[in-house]
Amino acid sequence: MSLDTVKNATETPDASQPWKELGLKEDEYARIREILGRRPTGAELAMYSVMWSEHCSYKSSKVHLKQFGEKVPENDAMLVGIGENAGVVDVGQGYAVTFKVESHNHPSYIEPYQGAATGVGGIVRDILAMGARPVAVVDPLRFGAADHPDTKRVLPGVVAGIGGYGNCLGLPNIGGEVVFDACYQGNPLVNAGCIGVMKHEDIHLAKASGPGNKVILYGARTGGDGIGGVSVLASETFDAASDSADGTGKPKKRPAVQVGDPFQEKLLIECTLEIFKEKLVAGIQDLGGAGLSCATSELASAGSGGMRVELDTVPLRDATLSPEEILMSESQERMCAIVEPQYVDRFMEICEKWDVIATVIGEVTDGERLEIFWHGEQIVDVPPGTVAHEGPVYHRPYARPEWQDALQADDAGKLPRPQSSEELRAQVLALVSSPNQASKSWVTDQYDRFVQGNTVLSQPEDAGMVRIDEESNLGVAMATDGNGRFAKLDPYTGAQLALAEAYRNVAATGAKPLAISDCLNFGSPEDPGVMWQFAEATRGLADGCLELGTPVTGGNVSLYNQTGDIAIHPTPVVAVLGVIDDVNRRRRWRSRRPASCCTCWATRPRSSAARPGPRSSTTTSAACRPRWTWAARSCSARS
Amino acid sequence: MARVVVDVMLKPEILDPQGQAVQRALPRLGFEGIADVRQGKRFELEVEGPVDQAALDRIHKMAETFLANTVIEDFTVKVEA
Amino acid sequence: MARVVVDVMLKPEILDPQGQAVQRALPRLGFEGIADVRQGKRFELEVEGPVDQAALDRIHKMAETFLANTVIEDFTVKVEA
Amino acid sequence: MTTRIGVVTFPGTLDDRDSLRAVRLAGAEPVSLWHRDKDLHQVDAVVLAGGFSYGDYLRAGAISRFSPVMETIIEQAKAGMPVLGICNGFQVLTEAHLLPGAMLRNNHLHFICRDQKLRVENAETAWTGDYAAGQEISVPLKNMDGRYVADERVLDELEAEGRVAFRYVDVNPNGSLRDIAGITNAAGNVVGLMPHPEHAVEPLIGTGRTDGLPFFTSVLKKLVSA
Ligand SMILES: Nc1ncnc2c1ncn2[C@@H]1O[C@H](COP(=O)(O)OP(=O)(O)O)[C@@H](O)[C@H]1O
Repeated sequence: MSLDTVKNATETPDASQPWKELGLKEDEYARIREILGRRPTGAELAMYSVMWSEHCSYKSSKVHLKQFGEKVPENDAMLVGIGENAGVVDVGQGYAVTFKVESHNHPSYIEPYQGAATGVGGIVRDILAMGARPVAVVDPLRFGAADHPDTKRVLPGVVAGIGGYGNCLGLPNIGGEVVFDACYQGNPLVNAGCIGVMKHEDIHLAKASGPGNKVILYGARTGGDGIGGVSVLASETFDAASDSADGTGKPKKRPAVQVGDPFQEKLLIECTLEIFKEKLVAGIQDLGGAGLSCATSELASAGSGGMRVELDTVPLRDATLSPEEILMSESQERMCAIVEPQYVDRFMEICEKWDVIATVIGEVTDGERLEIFWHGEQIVDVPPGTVAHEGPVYHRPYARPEWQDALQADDAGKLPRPQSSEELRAQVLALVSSPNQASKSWVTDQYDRFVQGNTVLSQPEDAGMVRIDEESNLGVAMATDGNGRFAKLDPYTGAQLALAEAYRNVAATGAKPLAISDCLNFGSPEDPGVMWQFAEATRGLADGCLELGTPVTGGNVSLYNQTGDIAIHPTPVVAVLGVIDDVNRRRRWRSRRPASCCTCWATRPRSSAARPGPRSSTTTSAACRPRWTWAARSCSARS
Repeated sequence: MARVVVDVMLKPEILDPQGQAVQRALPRLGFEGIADVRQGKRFELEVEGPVDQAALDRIHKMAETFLANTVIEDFTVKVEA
Repeated sequence: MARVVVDVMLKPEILDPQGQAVQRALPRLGFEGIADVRQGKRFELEVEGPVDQAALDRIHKMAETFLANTVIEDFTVKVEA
Repeated sequence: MTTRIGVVTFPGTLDDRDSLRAVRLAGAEPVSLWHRDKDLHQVDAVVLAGGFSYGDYLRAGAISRFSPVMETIIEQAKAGMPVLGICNGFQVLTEAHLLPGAMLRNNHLHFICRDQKLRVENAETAWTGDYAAGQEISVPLKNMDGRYVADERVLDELEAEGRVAFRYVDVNPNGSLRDIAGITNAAGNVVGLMPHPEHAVEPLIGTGRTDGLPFFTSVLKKLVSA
C-alpha cells in the first residue's frame, strides 16, 4: 500500500476506508470527514479510531462521570483534579500525593502474565508523568470460581505478572484484594493502583506550549505490539475482537498483546525523576493506550499552539512498521516530553546516563494543527483537540432491569436456617472454607512489600501505609474495596458501601481519609440494564463522596466486561487515600486480634432498598475482625 | 530412550527484553559483531517408547497447548540424533 | 547474516525445578510417556560477517564467560543451517 | 575521620536507598557509587544492594558483574576491603567468583517475600561481629533466584572452614542446599546473603524489628578498630 498523504486524501475522496474494522461507527466516521473537510488519511483514521474508542474517550461514561466534578465536596486538599493523568492532593508539609487505579482486565484474560504486568507498568507511568516518585502499588483482583480450570491459568499468571513487574520496579505492594466469583470467569478484573509523592512545585502537566520547544520521545523503541489493543481489545467484547482485523487494513495481523520490560521502566523512572529534579521539562505525557496518537494529540491539545512531528525519526524495533502502526503501537515503557531547546542537551545526557534512548521527534509550533510527516510527506493535519478531547459523547439509554425487584426481594431472611447442630456445623465450615475467606498469602507472598524501606503497614492490614518523609514521619495510607454482589443488589448503595469500606479501612489505621480514586468495572454500555447500573453507581459514589468530604481525583472505566449476554456484577472499586502526620501513631489490628473472630458483621447499608442482611459467606472476610465494629462506628454517622 | 527437543522462542514481532539486555551488554564485554540476540527456552524431553509419528504428534500438541504460549511464542519440535 | 545458536542447560546433577514442574504437569494434561524434562535456555545470535572458525571461537568464549555460568550450566554452540 | 561505606547502584538496583539509610543509621557516612564509575571515592567498605540489576535478565547478577565499578571492587575485595552482597548483590558476588557456588531459581518457582528466621553461624566476619555465634535473627527475605547451589566438595569445604555464615531456620524458603542463606570468603571480609538486613533497621518499618542493624555496626567497629 502506498503512503496515504494528506494530498492523496484530498484527491481521492471516495477511497474506501476500514473505519468499521477500526471500531468506528458510521456517524463517527462522517464526523471525522466533517471536521477535516475531506476524508481522513490512513494515519488520521488510525488516530481518531484509537482516541475515540471507549477506552480513551469515555464516550459512554462521560456524561455520568461529570458528577464527580460537579458534586465536589469542600476540600482544599485538591491540587489537580479530574482530567489530568492523575489527580493530586495536598498532604501537608509541602508534599503532594498523586494516585490512581486503572484496569487491565481484557489483556489479562488473554495473556495473564503480560496483561497484568503491563497494567502495573501503565499506571506507574501515569503517576510518574505527574512529576511524582512512585512509592507504592496496590492490586484489587477478581477472578472466576476458585476451582474452575481456567482460574488456574489466569490467577497464577496475573499474580506472577504483577509481582514480576512491580517487584522489579522496586515498588512495595501495600494492599489489594483477591475475590472469587463465578461472574468473573471470562472477565477477570485486574485493577492496579499506584501512589506517587512529590513536592508541590514539582507537579507536571501534560501540555505542550512554547513554539520552538522540542518534542522528545524517550524510553523503549517502538514495536508492532499492542496495535489495535485499544480500539479492539479494550472496547469490544471478545466475540467482536476475534473477528476484527488488525486495525490498519493490512493483511498481517499484529499481536494485540504487549510485553512489558520492567527493567526498562525502572530506568525510565529514575531517568525521569532526575530530569524533573533539574526542571528540564515544560510538559510531559506517558505513552499508554493509543501510544503516540494519544501523547501527541493530548499534549498539543492541552497546550497553546500546534505540534509538528517527523514520524520517521521514531526509533523502531521493527523496521517494517507503517506510519499508521507506529501511531497506534502500544509498545510499553515510553514517555514523551516537551523540552525548551536550551535544555535538550542536558536532557539527552541524563537519558544517556540511564541507558535510555531519547529522540527529538518534533517541535511545538505556533499554529493550531497537529501535523505529522513521514519522510517529508504530510500524513496528518488535524486540530488536536478534535482527536484528544472532542470525541463523541453518548447518552446511552438506561433502564432499571426487570429482575432488580425480584433480586432485592429475595433477601437473606428467606434462606433456610440450619435446623440441627449438624447443619449449623456444615454451614460454619462452608463459610470459613470459602476461598474468599482464605488467607491471601499465596498471592501477597509473591509481592515485595519491604522495598524502599518506608512500608509502615501492608498485608494483612486493612490499609497499606508508607512513610513519605523520614524526618517528620509524614505518611499516607490507602485501601481499596469493592463488592460486586452488593452493587448488583443496589448499585447506588453498593458503590457507597465500597467507598465506606475503604474509608473505614483507612480511618482504622489512624490516617485521615482525604480523597478517592475509582476503577469502575461494568458490562456492556450498550445494554440499558448495565448502563443503569453504571449511572446508579456513579451517582451513589458522587453523593457518598460529597457526604464524606472526599473528592474523586480521577479514575478509570472498564466497560464490556461480559461474555455473550452475561455481564459481570457491576464492580466499582474504590481506593481511598489518607494522610497521617506521624506514622508512629499508626494502628495495626494484628496486636489486638482476639482469639475468636467471625462474631461480628458489617454495617448494613442505610438505604432501605438494599438490605443484603448479614454479609453472605463469600464477602465476609473483612468483617471478621472485631476492630471493624469500632471502625464502622467511627464513621457510620457520616456514611 | 529417545530425546525430543522443543525450542520455544518469542514471536519475532514481540519484544524480547532478555535478548536485548544480552545484546546491549556484549560490546561492553568486548564482543562485537552480534547484530541481534533473541533468548528463548529449550525443553529436552526423554520419551519412553518409540518416537514415531504418533508420538511426535502428541509432543506437538503438548508444545502447542502447554510448553509454548502461542499468543506470543513460536515453537519447533526436533528429534535429537 | 548467519545465525548461531547457543543452548545452555543446567548440568545434569543440578536440580531443575522448572523441568520437573513441567514433567509433573504432563500426565495431568493427558500426556503420558515422558520420563524426564529438563528446561534450559536458547540464544539465537545474528552474526555480522562470516562465521568462520575465529568467529566461532569468539562465540564459544562469550558463551563460556557470559551466556552460561559454567559452575552450574553446560552449553553448546551450533551454526544454524 | 568518619567511616565511609559505599553502596553501589547498578541499572535496576532497588534497595540502594535502603542500604544507604542503614549505613547512616549505623553511624557511618553513606556514599553512593555508580556502576560506570571505577572510582570507589575512598570508601572503606562496599555494600552491593538488592534489586534486579539489568532486570535479572540472562542470570541474576550476570551482567552487573562485568560493570566498571566491579573491576575495582573485585580488586579491593581481594585486598581485604569489606564487601557485603545482599540478595542481588550476593548473586553478583557469586557471578564474579568472589564467593563460590551459584544462585538459581527458587525450587517452588515463585518470588517469595517473607519474614525469615536465620541463624548466624559465623560471628567473626567483617559484617557479623556484633552478633553472637548461633544467634537467631529475623529479617525480610524477598527473591526469585535465591536457591544456593554448589557441588558437594565446595559445600563440605565451606562447612569445614566455618564459611557458612547464615542458615535458614524453621523453613528453607527456596531449596538452598544445606539451608545455606549466606556465606563468607576465607578471609571473612566478603559476605553474601539472600535475606535483607537493610530492611530491618527501624522499629516502625517493615517487620518492625531491627535485627539487621548489627551488620552495619559490625563493619563500622571493625573498620574503626583496624
Ligand atoms: N491482590 C492483593 N495484593 C496485595 N495485597 C492484597 C491482595 N489481596 C489481599 N491483600 C491484602 O491481604 C490482606 C488480607 O486481605 P483480606 O483477607 O481480603 O482482607 P480484608 O477482608 O480485610 O480485605 C489485606 O492486607 C489486603 O490488603
